[in-house]
Amino acid sequence: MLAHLPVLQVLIPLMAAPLCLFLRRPYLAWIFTLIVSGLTFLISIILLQQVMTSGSIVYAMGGWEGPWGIEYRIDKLSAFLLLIITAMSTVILCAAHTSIRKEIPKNRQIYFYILYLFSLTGMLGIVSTGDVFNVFVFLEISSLSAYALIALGEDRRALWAAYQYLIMGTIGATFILIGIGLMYQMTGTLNMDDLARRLPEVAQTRTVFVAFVFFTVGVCLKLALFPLHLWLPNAYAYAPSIVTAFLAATATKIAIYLLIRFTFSVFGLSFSFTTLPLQTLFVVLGLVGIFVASTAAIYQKNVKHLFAYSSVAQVGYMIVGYSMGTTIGLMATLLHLFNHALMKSALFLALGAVMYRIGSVQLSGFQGLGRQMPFTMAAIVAGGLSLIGVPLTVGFVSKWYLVLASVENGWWPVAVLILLGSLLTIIYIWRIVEVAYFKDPIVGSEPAKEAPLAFLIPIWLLVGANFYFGVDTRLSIQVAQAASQSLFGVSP
Amino acid sequence: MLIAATIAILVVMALTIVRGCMGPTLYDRILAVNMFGTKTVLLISLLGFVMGRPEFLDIAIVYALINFISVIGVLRFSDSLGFKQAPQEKESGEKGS
Amino acid sequence: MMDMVIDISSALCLLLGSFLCLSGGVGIIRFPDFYTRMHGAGVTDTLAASMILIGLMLQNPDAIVILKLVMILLMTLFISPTASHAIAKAAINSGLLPLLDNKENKDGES
Amino acid sequence: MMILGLYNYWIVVVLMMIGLYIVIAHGNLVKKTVGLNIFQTSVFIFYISLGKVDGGSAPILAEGVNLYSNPLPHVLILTAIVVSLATTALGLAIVVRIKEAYGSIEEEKIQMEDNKEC
Amino acid sequence: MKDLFAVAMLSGIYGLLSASLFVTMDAVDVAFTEASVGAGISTLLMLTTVAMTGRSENTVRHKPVLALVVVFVTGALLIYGTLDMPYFGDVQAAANLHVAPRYIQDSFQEIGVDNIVTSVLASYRAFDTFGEVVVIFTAGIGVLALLTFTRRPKGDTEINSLNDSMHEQYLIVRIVSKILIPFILLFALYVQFHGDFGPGGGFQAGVIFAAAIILYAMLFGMSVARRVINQSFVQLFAAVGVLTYGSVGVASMLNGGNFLDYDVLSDDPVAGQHLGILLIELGVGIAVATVVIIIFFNFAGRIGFSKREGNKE
Repeated sequence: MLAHLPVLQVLIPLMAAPLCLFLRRPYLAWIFTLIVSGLTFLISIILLQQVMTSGSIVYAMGGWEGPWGIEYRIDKLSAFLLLIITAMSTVILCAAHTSIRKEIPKNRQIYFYILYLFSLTGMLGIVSTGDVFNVFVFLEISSLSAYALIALGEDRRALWAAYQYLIMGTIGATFILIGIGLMYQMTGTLNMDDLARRLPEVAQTRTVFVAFVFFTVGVCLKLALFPLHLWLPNAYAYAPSIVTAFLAATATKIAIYLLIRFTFSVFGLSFSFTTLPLQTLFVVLGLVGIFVASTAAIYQKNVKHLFAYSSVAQVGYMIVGYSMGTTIGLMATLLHLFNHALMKSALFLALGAVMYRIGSVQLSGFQGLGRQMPFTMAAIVAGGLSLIGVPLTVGFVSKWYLVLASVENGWWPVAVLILLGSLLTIIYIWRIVEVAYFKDPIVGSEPAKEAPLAFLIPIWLLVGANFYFGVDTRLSIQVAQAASQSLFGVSP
Repeated sequence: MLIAATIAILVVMALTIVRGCMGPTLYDRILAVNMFGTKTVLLISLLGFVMGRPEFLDIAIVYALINFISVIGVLRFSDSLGFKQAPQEKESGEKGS
Repeated sequence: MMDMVIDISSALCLLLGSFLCLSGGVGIIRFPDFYTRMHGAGVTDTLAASMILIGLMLQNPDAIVILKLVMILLMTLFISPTASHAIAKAAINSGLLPLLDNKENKDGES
Repeated sequence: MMILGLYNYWIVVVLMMIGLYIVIAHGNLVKKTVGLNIFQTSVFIFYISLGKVDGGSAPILAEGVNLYSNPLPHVLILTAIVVSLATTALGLAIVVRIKEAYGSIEEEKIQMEDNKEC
Repeated sequence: MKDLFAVAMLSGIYGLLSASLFVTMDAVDVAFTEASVGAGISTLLMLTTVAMTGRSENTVRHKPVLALVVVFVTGALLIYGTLDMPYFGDVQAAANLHVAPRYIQDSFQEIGVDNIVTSVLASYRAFDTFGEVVVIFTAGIGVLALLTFTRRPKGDTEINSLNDSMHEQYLIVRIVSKILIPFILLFALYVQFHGDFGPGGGFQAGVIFAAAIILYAMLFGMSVARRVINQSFVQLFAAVGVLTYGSVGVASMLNGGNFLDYDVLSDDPVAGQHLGILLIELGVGIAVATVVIIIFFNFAGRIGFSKREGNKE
């Protein structure tokens, strides 16, 4: 059975989702979903161990070897991503039942769990597969379920946000499809490994260049990179809290993964960074993204909006690290993937708890919450500190490496700008702290109670992880380093 | 001869599209769509012969069916927009069938 | 000899079908109002389709192909008039009236 | 002939761009969805033209036929058509809900309503 | 064009046209699917939506300049990219030389199915097809999640009367359809099991099957159709379809092969492949048919509802 782990990882949530329909009761479906997600988490731990000790695992679907069949290829990078996704999904699911019961009408809850599982499946599938068309299929699974999940939000603006996301996401996916088609046209294969071997022969053609451009633009649409980020804030702000936490922790990471996978493993480093002024373009876009989004975050009245803009800014950091084109830069990006997932899921879960208690996340409603919901607010502050990058938190580790990488490249201005970006983060975090702790509660309003344990446990688990991995950095750094080194080793 | 017939049908299809785009009333358009569908059925059957693999007539059958269904669909939903029929008529209709 | 007869008749059928098709196409463009257009389309459609399909049937000796063609033919014969009928009904119900020449006008002219 | 050998792709590109233009420029959500459909269908045509081989026949084995068109793009597009159907269905479902919630399916009106609430 | 009804219908024509193009380019399976999806189901869904949302469009275009710029840039880029492509129909194109020849040459020995598209779809790239089934199932669940009523709508009778409004004036249509529907269902089954030899297969069969049910529902009223086809039963059946596909894969895993490796399903690999393909096509057919029915019923069930909600605004 151990040999089948790569496919079981995807198959278990996939098969579990239709089974949920038979369960009929939301509570049972929740338990079931939680168990399934936990199982995938276990599998991903085992896979990571296997990959770290014995290298990539290749699994041929249907017994047909690539390039004729579809193969699953799990290397260090994908094992790392699998771990992040399944861990986040499991922790966030702990709070799901409590939150969902409040935010989604009863007869739709079952569907919520099914869609959640499909979304998880899609992401796991994208990460594990070694076939470019399979990427597209699973991308659509995860995005379709994401659209539906967002549209389940209570607010009617959720529908509009979901529709915008659907349009943008589909255009992005179709661009990726065009890119895949052009690549297939030039090489005759869809297998990533095979593509990497055959692309250099035709690397000089205009077709491959255009394929690369289309692919990158498509992924950037999904990634919400700065000028293409317009769908993200609304989608995150109006989705159900659990969905926001899950998507914020995972969705953009998947897009980053795709970008890394394609530029490094498929097109090859030298092609990606020489044919197009990609490096400069991405550094500039990333930095502009950091500043524009952080500034926008400062002016938001809705805290979910605020953190959504902050997500766009964090994507900027990851892109900057990625575009350095060095081992350490990539490592910083991978670390930031991991760390950002930790902090954003903690923050959005805490917001979910606030939503649960006071029914809105407008900043004005936060008055006095510091005393009424001490643990939840403390978690938000802790997450905020991590977002800023205060020492002893995970945020510090990744920013440290990011600065280190830019110094190593001799990009002093970039390093300075990254630090300046952190200052902006301080401002918007401070606004929340100010309202929550230093303003008196609105007179005459019901005092809110502390969030239920179902929220507090996962939130503090995540906050704890924020600090733990901020102090003991061995695990995350070791894996991220190994992954980035292997990517540079593989590429020609 | 097959080619000639194909060309003739293509010309007619073009004419139908013109009517479909011009069509002053909705019903002109429905008519055009319907006619276009039947012409496609013929076109596909002819193409099968032109290409020398006439066993693909299944597609033509599907076209004919789909065409019918979509015409019914158009009529059905344009009706529910219009609320044309008087409710009393319905009873007798149910019996009549 | 037999082959020749079949070939010629098939060609004739196809030609006739194409001609009817074309006339229907001209009809749908040139006729003045919806109902006449419908007449043009509906009447030629059925005959043209049957002519072309019969022409094709004559060309191919394969039993299953002929069977399929017969099925298509039957279906067109079923579906086309039904659809035309339904469209006409819907049109008349919606209050779209045929363009009738005014009696007085006609008298005046003639 | 040099240039004409690519005519097929160019037509497809034009179709794609018409679809894309409708998606971006039209405010009506149903039309946007139609545009998306056209865009995707054109990509399908593009894929299928990749697989066409001159003188080839449909990839179903038959006696006396040696040259077949490339079956792989067909398979991919079968999958992609299903994906586009799924997207269309979901998109239209959201449109229906938007109509119920906002009373309109024009982008401007929805934006206006949203701005009022903010 | 302001009338959205016409837009929806003409998009159906576009579907038919592209399907004809697919036929000329030898992609018969794709043409089959595109005809039933692009011209059939998508158009029907659009029509239902238009029936709910109103058919006139506000013609104000926003940001046409931006759109034009974007469109021109992408278009120019694509054309630029095509310049180095092999010519249309080139036998020597890389795409036709590398992976595909093996499918054409060996698939018959390995799988024993005439239709190469079927064997690639259901065996070599079976996992993609599994993904495809999941995508359509996800869409079905998404539509359900969005469109099921959260509360029992009041005034059920009004909705029913709207739904049953295909009145006696369409007597002829009803009778003809009554004759046709069993034939369509039979044809769907033929397509389902004929996929090995000719164009067709689970997906197409599922769509045709669903189209027959939709025709029935349109002509005889939604409530009658609801009585014939139980909603929650259909949902479970959709799940069964997906699970059938998956369990074929699991079965091959239990028999010692990789996921979806049909060789191990039987003593003889070719027989195993046949069995596997038959079963998964069945799964696809069930899942697709039920999901399309679910989607359509949920759309159509909303017609009366959203009209009243809209009027309230």
